[in-house]
Amino acid sequence: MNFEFSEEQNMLRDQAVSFLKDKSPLSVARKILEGNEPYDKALWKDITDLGWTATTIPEKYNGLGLSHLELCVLAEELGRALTPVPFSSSLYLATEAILAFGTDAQKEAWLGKLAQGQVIGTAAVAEGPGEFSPTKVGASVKANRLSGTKIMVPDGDIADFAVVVAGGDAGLSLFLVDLNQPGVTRTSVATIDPSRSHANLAFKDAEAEPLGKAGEGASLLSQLFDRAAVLFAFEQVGGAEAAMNQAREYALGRYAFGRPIAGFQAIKHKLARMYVAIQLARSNCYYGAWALSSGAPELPVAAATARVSASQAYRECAEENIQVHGGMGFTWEFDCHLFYRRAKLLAVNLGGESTWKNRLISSIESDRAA
Amino acid sequence: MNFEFSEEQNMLRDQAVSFLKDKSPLSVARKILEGNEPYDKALWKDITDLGWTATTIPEKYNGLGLSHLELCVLAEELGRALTPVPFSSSLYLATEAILAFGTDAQKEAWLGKLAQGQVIGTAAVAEGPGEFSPTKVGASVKANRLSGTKIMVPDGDIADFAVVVAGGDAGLSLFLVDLNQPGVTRTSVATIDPSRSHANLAFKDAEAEPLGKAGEGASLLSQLFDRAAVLFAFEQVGGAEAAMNQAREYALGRYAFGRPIAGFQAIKHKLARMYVAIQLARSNCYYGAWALSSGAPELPVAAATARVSASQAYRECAEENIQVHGGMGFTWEFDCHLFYRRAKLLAVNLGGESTWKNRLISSIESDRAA
Amino acid sequence: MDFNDTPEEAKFREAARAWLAANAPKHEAYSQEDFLKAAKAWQLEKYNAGWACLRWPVEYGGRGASAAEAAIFAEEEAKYSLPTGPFTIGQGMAAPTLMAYATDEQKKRYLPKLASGEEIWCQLFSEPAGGSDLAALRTRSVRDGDDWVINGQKIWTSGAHYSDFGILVTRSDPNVPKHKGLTYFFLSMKSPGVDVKPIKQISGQSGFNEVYFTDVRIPDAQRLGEVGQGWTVSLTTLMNERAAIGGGGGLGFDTAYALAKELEIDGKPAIADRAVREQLADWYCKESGLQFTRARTQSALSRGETPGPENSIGKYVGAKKTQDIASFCMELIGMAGVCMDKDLAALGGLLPQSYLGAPGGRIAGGTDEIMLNIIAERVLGLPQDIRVDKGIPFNEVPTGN
Amino acid sequence: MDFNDTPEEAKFREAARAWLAANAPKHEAYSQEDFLKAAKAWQLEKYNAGWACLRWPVEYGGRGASAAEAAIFAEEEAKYSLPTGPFTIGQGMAAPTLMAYATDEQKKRYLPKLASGEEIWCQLFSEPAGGSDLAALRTRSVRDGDDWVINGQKIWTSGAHYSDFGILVTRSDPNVPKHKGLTYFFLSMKSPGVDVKPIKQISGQSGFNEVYFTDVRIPDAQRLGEVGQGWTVSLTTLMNERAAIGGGGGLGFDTAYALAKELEIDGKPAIADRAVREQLADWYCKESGLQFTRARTQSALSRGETPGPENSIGKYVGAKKTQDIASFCMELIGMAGVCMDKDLAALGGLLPQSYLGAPGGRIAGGTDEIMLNIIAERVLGLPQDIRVDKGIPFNEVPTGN
Repeated sequence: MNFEFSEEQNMLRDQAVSFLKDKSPLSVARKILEGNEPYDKALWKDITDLGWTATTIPEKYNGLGLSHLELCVLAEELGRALTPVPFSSSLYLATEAILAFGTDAQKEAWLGKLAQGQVIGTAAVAEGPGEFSPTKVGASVKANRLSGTKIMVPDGDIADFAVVVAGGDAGLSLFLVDLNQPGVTRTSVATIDPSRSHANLAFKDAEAEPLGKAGEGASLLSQLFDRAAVLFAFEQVGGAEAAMNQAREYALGRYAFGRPIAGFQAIKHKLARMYVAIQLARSNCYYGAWALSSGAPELPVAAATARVSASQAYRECAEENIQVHGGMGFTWEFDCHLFYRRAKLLAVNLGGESTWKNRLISSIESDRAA
Repeated sequence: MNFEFSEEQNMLRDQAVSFLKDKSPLSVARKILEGNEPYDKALWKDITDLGWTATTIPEKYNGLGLSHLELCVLAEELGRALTPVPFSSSLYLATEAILAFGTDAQKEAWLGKLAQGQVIGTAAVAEGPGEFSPTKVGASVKANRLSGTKIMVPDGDIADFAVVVAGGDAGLSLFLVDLNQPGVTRTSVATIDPSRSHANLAFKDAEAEPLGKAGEGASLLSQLFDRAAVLFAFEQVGGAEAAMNQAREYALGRYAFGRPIAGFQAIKHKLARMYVAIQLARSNCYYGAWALSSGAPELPVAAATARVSASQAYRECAEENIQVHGGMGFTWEFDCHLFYRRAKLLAVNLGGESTWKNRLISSIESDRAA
Repeated sequence: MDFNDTPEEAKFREAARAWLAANAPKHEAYSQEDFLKAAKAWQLEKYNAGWACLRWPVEYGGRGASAAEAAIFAEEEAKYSLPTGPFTIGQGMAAPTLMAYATDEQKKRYLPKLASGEEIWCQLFSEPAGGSDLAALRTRSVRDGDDWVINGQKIWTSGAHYSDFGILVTRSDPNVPKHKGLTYFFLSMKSPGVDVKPIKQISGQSGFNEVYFTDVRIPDAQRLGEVGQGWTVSLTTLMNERAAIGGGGGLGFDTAYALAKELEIDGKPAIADRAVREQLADWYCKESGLQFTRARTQSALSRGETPGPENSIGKYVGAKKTQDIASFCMELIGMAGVCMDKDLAALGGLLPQSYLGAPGGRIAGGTDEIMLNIIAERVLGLPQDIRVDKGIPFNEVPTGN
Repeated sequence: MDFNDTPEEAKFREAARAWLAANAPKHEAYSQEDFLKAAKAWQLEKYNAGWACLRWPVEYGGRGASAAEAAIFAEEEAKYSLPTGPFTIGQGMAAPTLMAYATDEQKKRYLPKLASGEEIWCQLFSEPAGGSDLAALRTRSVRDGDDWVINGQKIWTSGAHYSDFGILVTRSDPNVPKHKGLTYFFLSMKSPGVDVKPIKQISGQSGFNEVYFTDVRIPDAQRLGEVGQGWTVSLTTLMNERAAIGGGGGLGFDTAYALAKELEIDGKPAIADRAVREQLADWYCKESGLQFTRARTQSALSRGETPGPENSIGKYVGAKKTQDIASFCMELIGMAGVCMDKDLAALGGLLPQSYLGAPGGRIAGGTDEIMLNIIAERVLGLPQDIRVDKGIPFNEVPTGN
């Protein structure tokens, strides 16, 4: 029984922590939040230079050939630092999709470039409000030409290609679409978290190439989201813990009635409850990491469990962090809102808590029926 | 604007409080809980002598002809005292049904006796586990003869007659059934709250008389439950407040670390949250009382609102009252469990929180569609 | 128990209604400057017609009306979307304090202009180091001849940038325990040395200000109450704050209900989903509970009673509910729920905007935790928190700095 | 990161499994007396085969095994429903204290019989006036020649009625502050003047006792630690209590899931109702989170680390979850959910029975509030609550009586 990260993985974490402490303090996330740049380009270059984008890509495609456990470590630390780069879109969504469903030729074409950060990928799924429904996808591909619209695509304004869910001849399918072609129009969209950029995409007869088995779009997307959910859950736990630590530090330093507010039971217990939520989420994340990295059939249950508890923990920690800060907490000047915004963005980006709770019970039902 | 009980109604409350303090301290509820008697007969006689059972019955049937507001006042105080008598069954269910749906002859036959406590009535609805569904009623009446079973009938072991939901020639209907006839078999059933008695009833060709319009059983039952819900909600609020007061008293008198535990924020805030829950429930109850007594079309919404928040408040207060008491709270000897048991019984007796939340939204939907 | 007015109340309501129908300006979307102008115009109109500050004595610009009448007018006025915000603090908090502590001349000079809206007042109490510990304020006042000299900083001052006057609590003696060394003044916000800076909130809005005092001089004649009695005077002001805090406002059931009717889950209307229904029902019950709690308070007012600290439940329940509804609705919409582009977003971005505003609601005017303390101590009579700073000279109380 | 044993651990697990398969008695429903007999028999069998108290030195009846090995055996043993409860306190709490403070002779006399199950021990710490304030105990010990004379009352003593010995903390000096005047002993439960009375709980069960001491004599030789050092000795005992408290047990997801599959709402299986599904998912995530938190603790044990106070989350999360699940399931069943007739009730009345037992789970061994304090202070390093009794002689601390 060894249910912790290995020594090597913890060394990688230490390196990540010290790199991010230096290069990605919260002021970097704030700079993107307040400015007009969609992401921090210099930081992204450093990150690709470090090889983080190559983590799970096999060596034959110029990757590092490491396991998903290493990627989970990085995800947690990037989540903690709120690092404003397209890491999640390019790795958890695009790279994962190609690794899992791509042909040899597609891997050859994209993985090397992804590993070296020469291209940025993403996934384009939602078309309108409401829970995603495979039966309501309007985008469609005929004769390898995609038309339709996708909204709120993460990093959609900067990505070079996207994994797109669209109707095909054989039914709902996934497609790889180069976003730097004439048939693609991008419109940047402001969200609750401007430290991460989003765009609506309009496709008009854009070239599209099938990814994975035609007609299996719903199932492939579900598999992709399970994989991404584990990785995002680590980002969420990292962020939740950072928010809790921020609250703890403030409460220890802030005095009222002659003593640190951290000594009042209302604050003590609030922080303890945050800690409990994070522990539950972290443990579920480890289970998810194990399932993802070992290719275990438990992945759907593990991913949903990690996702739900990580979303809950981040929400609680981000909201209550502000509450612990009192008046200062809701000023623009203090950093509390950076976590508050990111928590909400991450909570909806793969479908909300309700959606994932339902996926969890559905997975349990099919496991137990089998 | 006068959204409080009137002076006369508050005088009635004062009388009720002082009567119940004298005749129905918690030791009386405990006596029934621990003993073999289904209810406190002497106390029931006192209550009928006081005329409480006659409250809303018109004067021409030997009732007092008071409004439902007076009945709400009594319900709250009886709920507070956990008085172990068949008041709710006989008044909120049986009397209400006859008042609302009975023919002149039926009123003539029953109301006078109900007013004077010569008979005890109840209602028999559930037949098995799960939310009540009008399409799944097995009991049926043919040629005025009822056959089938009803479970968990409140005061079913002592009641003289019951309002029974059963299939009839015209579909689901309500019937009045004398329980002191050969075709009725009663089996007492132990519940989580033995201070109130329950029985399963088996009917075999028992005489049954239609109550209200034939075939309208589902709608009549729903109306009856709306009325009963307001009255039970007052019982619940009374109980919740008594539980909170018990917790408050204990917390003020119990010392730890050299001071009353009521001074620790964890306990202070727990008590404050109980107070908040009770205030919300009480205000909703007043709205329900107004709707019930004035025959307002808002009754379904008001009843559901009162019911949901009263169930929530009582649950929180009953559970956290024990928690405030610490180890003593879960001993048989302390009275905390009397409220804990009653809270749960009342929370399920007309359908649980989930059922009433759905009724509430359904009522809002039809109001707003109209 | 009924919702109807007494005959007298009904008559008063009828008069208020008729006057409002004839005179209330139609709702417009104001720019920030227009808003203030419109607010002053409306206040003046009310004043001239005898509908301003109804409970005040006639000599100070009021009407000498009962609490119930004032409540009725407020209810009727609330049916229009009128610009009344800028006067809430001056009329609701500064005025009662002036009435209790100012000289007759001062009352005659200031109160009618407060009533007519000609002059706007703000409240200068909170400080960065204070927070929930309001009395821990540090802004110094030092006597110098007939004047006092003020140095320090206030924070969370609504409307400071457009106010003419302010009420101010200062520390005149740091060598005595916290509550004993305070002195209370009012001053012109145009005084030299007063510097107002807006505070940008999470939501991007700036409803509050920081106010800096550098050698600001206040005549001793503008002192309210005795030297060292500032805390007692503050309590008069604060008592009136509580009455002014409502429980409503913010995103509510209706928005969530409308969205649930419109959106789909699993190919069916979201409103058919029982998880959605139960969540909605929960909020409905809370809103309804608060609404009828206000009705009960109203009844108490009608009977001439003063509403007490039990009104803290409105803010406590309401603020968290707004946050939860905003969060829930965004999740119901999915990714598009976090969109903040006015033209693209559902409800013009109201949901994320409300979610960003909600933390302020849970904090400003007293945090959730302070509300629970108030209920616990002042309604339920539970012991106060242990005060380690009790009896200690203010400048010896640990501050962590 | 994997769930597999190291090769050595796998070998050990194999041996444990094989021995258990060959020797573990089949599960039966025991009467109360049979249960104790069966428990002693099983303990003796383990002892004789070298599977008892694995981490203890061989000379005291153990096997000198590692923490990981002990955990593996416990895991494998838990797959059978074996009667091990009566020994938890003696082996888990009394024994470590004896090892730290008893004489060599005492260790040789008592530990092997603790390991073999021949003698059962209980713990006499809590008192009616103590509760969460454990050190506020009042049971007096007065030195008299070679003996001490004990008078007072203990409460919440599990197994007192069948125990042979007990560990006991007493107040030997009420004139010094709370933690300084305590002295720790062990004694025979057969000593004259010891009187055991069962406590009836809400659930009707009597797992705990009150123990009264009337002029009970204990030889000074049975003192553990110095006079006045009882609190320090107690900490050794209590440190081991925490490790013994699990987080599992009680009604869980599986029961609620099975019910939701079986029951109907609105003519459809309850499991199809999204409100039910979301509620179930929430509990699943909690249980899964606790399960894998235990796995992480296990890993730490494997690495030779000592699990710390972070284990308090198991009890904190688990106990309330049990209460909530019981409540929810009763409502799902409706009126029949509160039925407690064994023959008529769903699941034989398990749900109301669990609901009645749940408050004990949230209190015994430290209330929810104490668990949060432990996490806040000992994991997060937040300040302790203000102690108004600090440094005050015990008999001058306010008690409210």
